[in-house]
Amino acid sequence: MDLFVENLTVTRGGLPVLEGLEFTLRPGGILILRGPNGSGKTTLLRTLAGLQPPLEGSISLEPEAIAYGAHADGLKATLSVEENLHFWASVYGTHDIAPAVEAFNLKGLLNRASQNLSAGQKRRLGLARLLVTGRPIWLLDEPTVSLDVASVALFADAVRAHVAGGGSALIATHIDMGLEAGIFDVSPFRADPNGAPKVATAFDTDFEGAFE
Amino acid sequence: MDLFVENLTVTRGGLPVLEGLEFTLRPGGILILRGPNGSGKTTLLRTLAGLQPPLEGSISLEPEAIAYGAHADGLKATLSVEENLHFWASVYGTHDIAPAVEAFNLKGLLNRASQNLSAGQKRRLGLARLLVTGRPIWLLDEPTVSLDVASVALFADAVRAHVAGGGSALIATHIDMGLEAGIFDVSPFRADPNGAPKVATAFDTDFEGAFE
Amino acid sequence: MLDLGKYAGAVMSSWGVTILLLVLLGVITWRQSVNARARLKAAEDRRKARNG
Amino acid sequence: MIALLIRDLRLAMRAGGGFGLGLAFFLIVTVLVPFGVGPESATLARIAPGILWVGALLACLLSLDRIFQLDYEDGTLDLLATAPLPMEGAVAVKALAHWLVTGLPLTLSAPVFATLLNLPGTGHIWVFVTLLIGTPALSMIGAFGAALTVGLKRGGLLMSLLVLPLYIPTLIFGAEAATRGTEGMANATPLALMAGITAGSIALLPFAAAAAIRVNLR
Amino acid sequence: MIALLIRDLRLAMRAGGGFGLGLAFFLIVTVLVPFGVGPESATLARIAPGILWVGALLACLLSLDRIFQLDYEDGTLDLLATAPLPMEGAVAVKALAHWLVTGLPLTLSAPVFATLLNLPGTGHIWVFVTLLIGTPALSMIGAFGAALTVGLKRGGLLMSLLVLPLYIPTLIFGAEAATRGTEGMANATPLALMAGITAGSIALLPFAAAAAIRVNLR
Amino acid sequence: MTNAQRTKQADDRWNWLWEWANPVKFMALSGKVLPFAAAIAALTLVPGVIWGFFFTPEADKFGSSVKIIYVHVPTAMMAINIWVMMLVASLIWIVRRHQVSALAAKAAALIGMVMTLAALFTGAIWGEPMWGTYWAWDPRLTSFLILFLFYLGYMALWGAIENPDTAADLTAVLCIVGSVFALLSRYAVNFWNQGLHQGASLSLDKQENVSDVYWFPLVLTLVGFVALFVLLLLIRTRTEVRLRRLHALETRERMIDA
Ligand code: HEM
Ligand SMILES: Nc1ncnc2c1ncn2[C@@H]1O[C@H](COP(=O)(O)OP(=O)(O)OP(=O)(O)O)[C@@H](O)[C@H]1O
Ligand SMILES: Nc1ncnc2c1ncn2[C@@H]1O[C@H](COP(=O)(O)OP(=O)(O)OP(=O)(O)O)[C@@H](O)[C@H]1O
Ligand SMILES: [Mg+2]
Ligand SMILES: [Mg+2]
Repeated sequence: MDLFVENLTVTRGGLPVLEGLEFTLRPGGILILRGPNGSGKTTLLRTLAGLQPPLEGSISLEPEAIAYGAHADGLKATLSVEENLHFWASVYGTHDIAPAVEAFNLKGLLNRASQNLSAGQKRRLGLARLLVTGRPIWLLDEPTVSLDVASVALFADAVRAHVAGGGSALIATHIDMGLEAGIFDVSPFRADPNGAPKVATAFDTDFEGAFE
Repeated sequence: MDLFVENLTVTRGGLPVLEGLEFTLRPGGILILRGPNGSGKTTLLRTLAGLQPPLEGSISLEPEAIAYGAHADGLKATLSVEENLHFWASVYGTHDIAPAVEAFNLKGLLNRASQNLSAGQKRRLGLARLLVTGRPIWLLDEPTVSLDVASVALFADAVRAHVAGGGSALIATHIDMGLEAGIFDVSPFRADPNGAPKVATAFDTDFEGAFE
Repeated sequence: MLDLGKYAGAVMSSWGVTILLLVLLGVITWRQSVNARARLKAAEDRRKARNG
Repeated sequence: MIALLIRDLRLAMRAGGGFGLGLAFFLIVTVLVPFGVGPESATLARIAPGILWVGALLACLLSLDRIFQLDYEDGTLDLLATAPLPMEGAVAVKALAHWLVTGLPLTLSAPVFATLLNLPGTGHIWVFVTLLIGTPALSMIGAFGAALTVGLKRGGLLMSLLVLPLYIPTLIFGAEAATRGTEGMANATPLALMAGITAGSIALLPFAAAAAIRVNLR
Repeated sequence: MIALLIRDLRLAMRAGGGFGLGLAFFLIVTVLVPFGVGPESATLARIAPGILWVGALLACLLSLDRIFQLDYEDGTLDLLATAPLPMEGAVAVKALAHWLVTGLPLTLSAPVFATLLNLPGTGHIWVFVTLLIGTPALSMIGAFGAALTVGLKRGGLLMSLLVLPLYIPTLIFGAEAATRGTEGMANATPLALMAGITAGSIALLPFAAAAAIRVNLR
Repeated sequence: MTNAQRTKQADDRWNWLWEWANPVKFMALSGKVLPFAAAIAALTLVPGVIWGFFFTPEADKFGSSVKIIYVHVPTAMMAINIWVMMLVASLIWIVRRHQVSALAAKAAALIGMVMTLAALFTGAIWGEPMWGTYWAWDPRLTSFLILFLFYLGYMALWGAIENPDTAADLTAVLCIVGSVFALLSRYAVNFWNQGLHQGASLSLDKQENVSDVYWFPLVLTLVGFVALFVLLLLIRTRTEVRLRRLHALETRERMIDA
């Protein structure tokens, strides 16, 4: 499944953050999203995942093809690793958690309550969730935060296996994970807060003179 | 005022994190605290600030000489910058906020509610609080998080002025701020979770045979 | 068997409730004890295994 | 859906999950009222159905912020919104879980607490029946209120204010049916009306609540 | 100290600060009870002082988690603990602020709500007087409960469970004094006892609450 | 003698006692005491209960319902005394920081709550034939209900806090403050309503010689309940010590894995 993004404008708090975005992500492809803090990467990913509507432009896919990995992992502190994974597996109708456990080396932790995991272990569990979704397109927001070097390698392997199987991934990150991937820098698309907006919101158009 | 730390053991969740710490901080001195994530820097600073008791060892100073700057800034979202600063000034019995406003370039923001500040501006306000405490020893936990280059320079200037006036500072940070400072790496003092603890807590001693 | 007259219901049910509660308490205490022993043993074994 | 239900119930049972706290609160309100109004059993018996209803309602109310707030804070709600589960279904299931954890225990224990308020025997039955029919509406309406305030910090009191007016019809019919039943009068009309409210809430409010959550996630 | 008081009051007045929400809750409880209990004015008048007291108590209770929780979450409490302000003083001041924002408005408005419950004229005065003497104890005891649970996520319901039993003596003496006063009987004893509880709470509980906060910050 | 010496000597005099508060020593000693406690409990409780149930006559006013006294009074007394024990243990924890003391208070709470519940239920069941109602807002009954609430809150607070030392401190403070308010409630409730319940003056032992017939088995069951409490308390405290050790080990494991 191809992901085509055309002339997309995303907003935060009612104001455009990124304007006129264009890119394509094909099966087997990896795209790394770059940009300084506050440039709008999270906003873009949330828009693609269908959590917020775009102001303008088109996204070729329904959110049904997408697995979204956010800053927060959505783990329940009092449930065990196994229970957490099983829950997401049944939500997505998959049910087999073994490959995910394998890929992120969670075997020894299966019965540990997730509140007793270290930050890195929690993150690994959060990423294992992606594998049980069974969805082709991964949208990941800084997936390697608080992972050590060995775990980053595990994650890179998982991404490689995923795209080798015909999936694709769009990853916002500040570090280099050693993946062969295209790079998409959002900085050129930043909306200029001083200039005239390319896309006008209702209270942003010609109010010039209206409030004299 | 000298800060002598001798044979200090600090704990987190009931277990020793750093053991046998020794260092001295004299007036006019700056000490940079280094160590990887989770090594116990925050724990050490909180112990020195008197927020938690040490398991063993001595700290030469009463907490009354110390100004503590934590991860969180303690700002009230609905109060303006000026109100926030004034509050802390009256708590510490100083009352003159002008130098702090000056040092961190907050003049133009005085009437802005702190919820409408950007992350970096918030941080500057949090650091300005240190100046209104009037206390000689600063304990700072990653003070430069989310500051841009210009603001880091402002902060470094403030620290230099503080120590030039006979104060001192202990700063946990991962970046280089260009200060002339001693470096204290906590890594060698990490408690070995596998080995026998140097200082035993009640449930941590040798229980061999107790639970047959 | 003992004839308790018109108070039979009251006597039997209050004794019954008390005994039931105490038995429950005993069972809970016992189960918690067994559980704690097992979990602690597992943890101590893990520790010994680590320390060689 | 079943997975979500099981998860919510499991979470409630685990330490700190809040199972039983609603019940404890109900008990305490029931105990407080006699301290306030005095111990005469005739007075207490008269106001007992009303007090039990108000107590059950408040206990429900105070546990509402657990429905979505924790899931919002730890990011689960974001992930659920992108999962192949209609948000309407998720809301309905979560309201059901809330009812099973709060409303049902309240209903089951109400006859015991009714004893504390010296309610006569027939009253026990009617309090039980009316609560059984009415508490699902309380959970569903509450879930709607919780959905409206899910993005707010410490939104609890505000949510109470939003939800309480919505609870009033259920309360009126429920307490009326219970009081009339206790006094041996006909109470089919208020019962039917309350059942109608419950059915209507369950049929329609999940859509409103799901819409509110989607807006709050944006 | 004064600075802390002014800050807390100012925060309460700002948008989202919660001033008035306690009052609104009080109003709603007072309105709900007639719906639950039925509208006969004789019954209502009898139970009015008790209901007003229970309502005031619940309104107090629901606003308690604002006393320390927000300061804990944004790090202010850490900084206050290292500031040259004894924690005991800070606790007392915050309890005072809570009373000014919640207890005092409740007291002032109670006579108005008493009218809704058909309480006769003398009753208005006694409800007012007893609430005036009693609500400071509610705020102080509540601050203690809030201090115990300040480290917990969503600890509100647990806090209610801890605080409500501690409220019982105040409630009994307060409601008793109000009822007796309304009926024209002597009520000096319960009034004196309630005043004693208020004085004792204010004198001693700040120490316990400060100790609890220090433990929670550890 | 200087003050320091005096404290030192006092310390020495009581050291033998405080040493048992060390978890390892406690486990060793309690392990040995356990069988004896079990034996004493069995030897007093079983005869006492059988005597009370089968071999006591009917009383004038009470009829055969007097037999309820053998479950009602012991549970009621234990309910109060266990709270007092928890208060003492909490004070010891706050003053001397002996871990076992805090854990013993935690272990006792569930027993106390069950005793309170049993006293409430048996009393209510007895009330129906005697006073014609299961429940009246009698001061003694009411203060028991309040005691139940205190147990509930105390246990809920233990359950809600993760760090065991924090939990021990906070529950101890709650127990101490709660005791004061429980006492206040007792007076408040007395003031608020006059009761139906038997006063201690009516206690059966003070009446003529018949009362001995009830009194001896009652004393035996009372002793039996105390022994049962000690037994359960030892088992539960041992469990809590184990769980506390387990917590320490698991925290350590987490530090290793991190
Ligand atoms: C839920 C209801 C009841 C509760 C909570 C309750 C509670 C208590 C308590 C706390 C004691 C004191 C134990 C002590 O410290 O010596 C006690 C003793 C006693 N109760 Fe009850 N009671 C209840 C109902 C009844 C009823 C209905 C009767 C019978 C009419 C009754 C008869 C007695 C007797 C004979 C004693 C022993 C008095 C003495 O020797 O001091 N109780 N009860
Ligand atoms: N709740 C909010 N309301 C209004 N504006 C917001 C809100 N959250 C973020 N913003 C603003 O929206 C812009 C884009 O934020 P976004 O989180 O998308 O950035 P990002 O590229 O993901 O940054 P980072 O690398 O720090 O994660 C920022 O300028 C930020 O200040
Ligand atoms: N609430 C807690 N309970 C138990 N252990 C904790 C808790 N918080 C942190 N820890 C553990 O204590 C250790 C020290 O943490 P600390 O926050 O002092 O590290 P740090 O050096 O400040 O790290 P960072 O650079 O990430 O701020 C870590 O191993 C951490 O896992
Ligand atoms: Mg981001
Ligand atoms: Mg840190």
